[in-house]
Amino acid sequence: MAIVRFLIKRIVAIILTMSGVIAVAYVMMYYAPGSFFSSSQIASALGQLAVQDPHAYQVTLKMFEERYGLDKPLWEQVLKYIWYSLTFNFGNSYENPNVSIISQLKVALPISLELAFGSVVVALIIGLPLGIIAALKRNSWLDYTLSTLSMTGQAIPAFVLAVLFILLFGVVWPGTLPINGWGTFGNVVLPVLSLAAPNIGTFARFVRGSLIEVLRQDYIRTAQAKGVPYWRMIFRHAIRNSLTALITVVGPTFAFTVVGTVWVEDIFGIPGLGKMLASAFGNLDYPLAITSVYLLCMLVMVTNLIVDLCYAWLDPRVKLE
Amino acid sequence: MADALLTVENLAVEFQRNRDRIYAVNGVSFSIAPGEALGIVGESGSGKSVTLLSVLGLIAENGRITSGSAVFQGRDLLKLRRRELEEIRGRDIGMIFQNPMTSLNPVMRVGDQIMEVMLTHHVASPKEAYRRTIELLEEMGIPEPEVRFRNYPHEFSGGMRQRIMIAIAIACNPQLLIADEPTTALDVTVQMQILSLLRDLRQTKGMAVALITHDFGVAANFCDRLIVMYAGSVVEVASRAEFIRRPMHPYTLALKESIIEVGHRHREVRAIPGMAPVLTSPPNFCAFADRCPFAIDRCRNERPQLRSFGNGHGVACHRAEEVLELVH
Amino acid sequence: MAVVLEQSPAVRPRPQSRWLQAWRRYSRNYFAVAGLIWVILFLLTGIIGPWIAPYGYADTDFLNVYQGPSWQHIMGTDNLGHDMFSQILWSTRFAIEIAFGATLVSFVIGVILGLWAGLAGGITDMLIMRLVDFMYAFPSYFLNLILVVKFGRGLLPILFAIGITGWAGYARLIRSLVLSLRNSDMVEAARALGASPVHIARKYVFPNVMTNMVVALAFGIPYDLTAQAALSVVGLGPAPPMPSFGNLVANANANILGYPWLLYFPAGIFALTLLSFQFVADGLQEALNPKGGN
Amino acid sequence: MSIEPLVKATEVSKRFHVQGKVLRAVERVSFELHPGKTLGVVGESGSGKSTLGRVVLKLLEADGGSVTFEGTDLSKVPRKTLRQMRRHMQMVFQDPMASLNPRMTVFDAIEDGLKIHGIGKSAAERRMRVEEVLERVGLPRSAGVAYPHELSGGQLQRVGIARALALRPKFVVLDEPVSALDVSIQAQVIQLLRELRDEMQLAYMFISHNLAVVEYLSDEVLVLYLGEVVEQAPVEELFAKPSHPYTQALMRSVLKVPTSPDEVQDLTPISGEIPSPFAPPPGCPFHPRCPVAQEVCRQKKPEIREISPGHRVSCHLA
Repeated sequence: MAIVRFLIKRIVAIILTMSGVIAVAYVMMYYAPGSFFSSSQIASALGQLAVQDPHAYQVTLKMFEERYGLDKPLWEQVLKYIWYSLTFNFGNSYENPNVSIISQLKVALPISLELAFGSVVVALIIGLPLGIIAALKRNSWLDYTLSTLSMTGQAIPAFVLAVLFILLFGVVWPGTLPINGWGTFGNVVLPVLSLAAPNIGTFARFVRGSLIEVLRQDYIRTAQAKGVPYWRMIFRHAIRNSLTALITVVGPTFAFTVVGTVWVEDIFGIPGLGKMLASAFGNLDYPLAITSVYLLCMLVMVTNLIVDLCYAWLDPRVKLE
Repeated sequence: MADALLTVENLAVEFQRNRDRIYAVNGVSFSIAPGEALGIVGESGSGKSVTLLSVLGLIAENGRITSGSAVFQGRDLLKLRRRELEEIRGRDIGMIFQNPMTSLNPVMRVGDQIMEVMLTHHVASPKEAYRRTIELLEEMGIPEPEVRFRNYPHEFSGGMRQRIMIAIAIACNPQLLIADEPTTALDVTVQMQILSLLRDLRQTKGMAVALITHDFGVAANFCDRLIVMYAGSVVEVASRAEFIRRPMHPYTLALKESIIEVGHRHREVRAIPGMAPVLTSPPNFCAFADRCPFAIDRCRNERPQLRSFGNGHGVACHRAEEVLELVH
Repeated sequence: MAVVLEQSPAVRPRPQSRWLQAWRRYSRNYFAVAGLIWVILFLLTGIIGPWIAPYGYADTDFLNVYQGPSWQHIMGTDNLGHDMFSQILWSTRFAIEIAFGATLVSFVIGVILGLWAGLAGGITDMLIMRLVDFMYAFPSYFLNLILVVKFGRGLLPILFAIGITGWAGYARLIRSLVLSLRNSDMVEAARALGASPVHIARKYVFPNVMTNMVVALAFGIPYDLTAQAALSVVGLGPAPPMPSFGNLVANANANILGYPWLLYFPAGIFALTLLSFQFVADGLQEALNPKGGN
Repeated sequence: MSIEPLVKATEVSKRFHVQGKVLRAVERVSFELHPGKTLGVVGESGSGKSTLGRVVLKLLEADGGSVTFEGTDLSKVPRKTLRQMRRHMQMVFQDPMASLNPRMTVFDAIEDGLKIHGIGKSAAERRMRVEEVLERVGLPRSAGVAYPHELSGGQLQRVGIARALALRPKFVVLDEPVSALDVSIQAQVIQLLRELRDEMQLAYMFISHNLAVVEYLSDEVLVLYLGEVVEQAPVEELFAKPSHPYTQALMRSVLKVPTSPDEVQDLTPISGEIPSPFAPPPGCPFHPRCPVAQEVCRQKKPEIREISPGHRVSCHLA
């Protein structure tokens, strides 16, 4: 079966790439200056210890290094991390040594995925019709307005929008929508909208472009020559063909949006993955940082795989290679 | 002609290109009789495709029909609303196009594309449509129709795709088939296959065919009657016999002279100097005058009208009589 | 004469250069022109800003913290009494340095690797393209974070962190352009003429790739501006007291409920700048795209 | 002829490897070409005729056989020398628009060849030469300032011809030079090509799917089918006595404008289409479409043989 062979090939490629990503990330963090102790919040506490009891300080450091295997040769550490990651056993973080990273992830990851997924869905629901209308009314004032709006959405980063929302709903209309925290439906609205706005622009512009391109194709004229009614022609022949190409944009956008949750979660005080990861980097918490890189990288690759599968399924000309 | 299937009268079409207005079709009149094979011949830019596409409302957005009528079965197609025109397209008038490689929807099974036209016009139930599609594929000479029904266009050769286009065009048994350069993109051996298939269909179904082509050889061997177009105007209309025996318009004559054919090796080929114009103002002159050896001042100042010379032979040339005398 | 005999070149005036034609197309797009004006203003501000700034970026005025806009501080002051107007002027300077610097770094790496992959083909191409895939999969933002945390929050580290993570797109673009040109009739015709590879690259490939490069660069700059601001939001922008739009927005966010004007000016100017760059890039794309010509 | 041919191809083959499959684009083609003569190459799409033209000019590397130009084996020539030799062997392409640099004026495009080969001592001398060749191909001197997109198809093809001829080559490969042009323009260009050939004693390899123009211009004709020569003969002989069923089918497929009513042709097609070049049929590649095919055609591949002096056919039954 072609598809089985394709999947095996791709999964092997994913594993190899993931190993490479982890190795690169780890080596970079290892060799570059700075460490957990110089940057974390406990640095000052440790500094005091070093002054008061140098011996105890050394013992503490050594215990810490042994505990996390930092005393081993670099290649061994790298291999260990690769193995850990591929078996989804990420160990514990430095910052929070009593809670496994996995259990932290179980709370945080769904929140971020929910935000990203929600925003992509919202962006599709709004962006698709906008793009279609712009394409069908191309070069009209409506098209210019929609296109300019889309471009505006695309250009303004989610975090700027998030701050603007906070201003709006915190200062101008306080109390209408919650601007901080997580748990209720209200908490979802603003972060999802901030994340969705750039995606709305991206989708609308892409759909407009590809639909205009499709409408120029000969087979559209064939459909018209067959007497297929206008709207059926638009939906059955034109939109179907332009959406096939949209898949290749939705996938990467989703992955990108997951990364984008980092800022938005920070701003809205949402206990998602992004917040957790940002602090991991800030503190040079290797296990947590590696895990985050690993997860996002994995997300990108799996999304790409799904995109390729969908594309091959939707477009009979595409062969899984 | 009272019994004509389609009568186009004084049709004019303009296109807007950047700041220029292009006069693509300028007062074209002709008719097609039931069952007739009419060839519309001309070089690129002569308006031959635009003429028929505009009648069916299929020209690009920057095009506009500025005058004329196109009466098909007692109704002026140019006055119909979109919905009414859609009912006629595909059901009463079928169309095939130049490039079979791009004229089929790439993500739809070919069988579904054939069925769609029958279902759109409610001429068959889905079950009947399927049966009929298989029949059509068979008729088109496509082996294993049940299997091929489920294939996508990219799995067919150019010739096969053109056969599928024909199947779509004739699925509802239209009275008129418009074939816009149907063989230009195909190899000569395949061209012969497609033309003979079209001829057979014409004979068995009594369908009229309007064949748009730049190839005089194709038109003269396939069609009963020919229309020669130049710069958006009909310059000559003639039956095949008349066209062969007594071509009259200087453009037709020059073009026939300039075609290189097998056996011309030892003959001088007389190319027409210059090239066909793109009209950016309405032609109140003869558009061929600048390339015409017979041109006089009148040709540059007055537009020649199509005049009848008997046997349905019409020529739009001020000096047709003199040309006739000089040449024949 | 009424007939236009597909105007013979004999009577045609010397045609305009393609750049002039592109400019004419560009100038018809009002948004692009407006964007260009803003971008030029932004660049000028970046150049002369530090000289016209009424205060230094590190100057604090603890007696006047959280001031609303006034004649003394036309855009107000923040929690440490920094003059917002001066902060914005300095931010502009840093934003330009980082965005142009980082884009240049990405661009140079991307062009070299893309050209190399496209021209060499075979195993080299394969390896470089795997590297490109790798860069695409690696969340570049996190690579930025690692690099910035490790090398510090100065101007150059940030510039390079953004620069070396952003080259994959350029490499992929250049490679595909080179490949499509390599197989084009035009290059084959040049080969048939007897042109050497260097000659082909210089006179046939480069001029046809250049417009695409210009457009890619134009889109790259707002992207890198965003990337830089994004680092600030999670506290990894330029180290204080150095101001940046990201820092200003992040700082404003922390004080938003009481002092919203801290947000108006930096966020507004930053958003407008990004939008302007986007309009410029979009306008360039349409103006330089050969399809737009005919 | 005893004199040395200008171009000589011996058993030239070219294969492409596409996704693990082998495509035999050109199989063992041989010919000789003398100055002032034209070799016509006829075939339908996928017959390998364009590939043959490129292999002969060594724009593509041959996989087998050899091509010599003025006695020099092109496969043994170092790249730099080959580039210098290109001055003498030029090419005109099917799509003149695609083969010209959209960012170079007509003048620059033609002058570029002169610059590459160091022809003309000064800019003024090159200018003179460019203008001379422009006029020779029927374009006004002032056409030099135009960009390709400002010209019509016929004018562009004249530019393509001018570019090749500015170098005063001895051999020109013409790859479907008129098939993209309108009928009335085709005749102009063909006539120009014939005049130039006779004037400059050029050797042409004229590639086309159009039998009529091939007959008009050629001295010898190669008929290709799926990369193989099915028939090769002097032009008059070939058109008088086409001996391969494929050649016959091709000739029957040409629709002429009748000069009298009884000349109207009956539309009798041959069956089938050109098979995929990736999977050519066993035996004679034409047998699935051949009206006279017999058992031997299905089993055994025919060898090309001479049936009369200079007339070679690859058919068991010829």
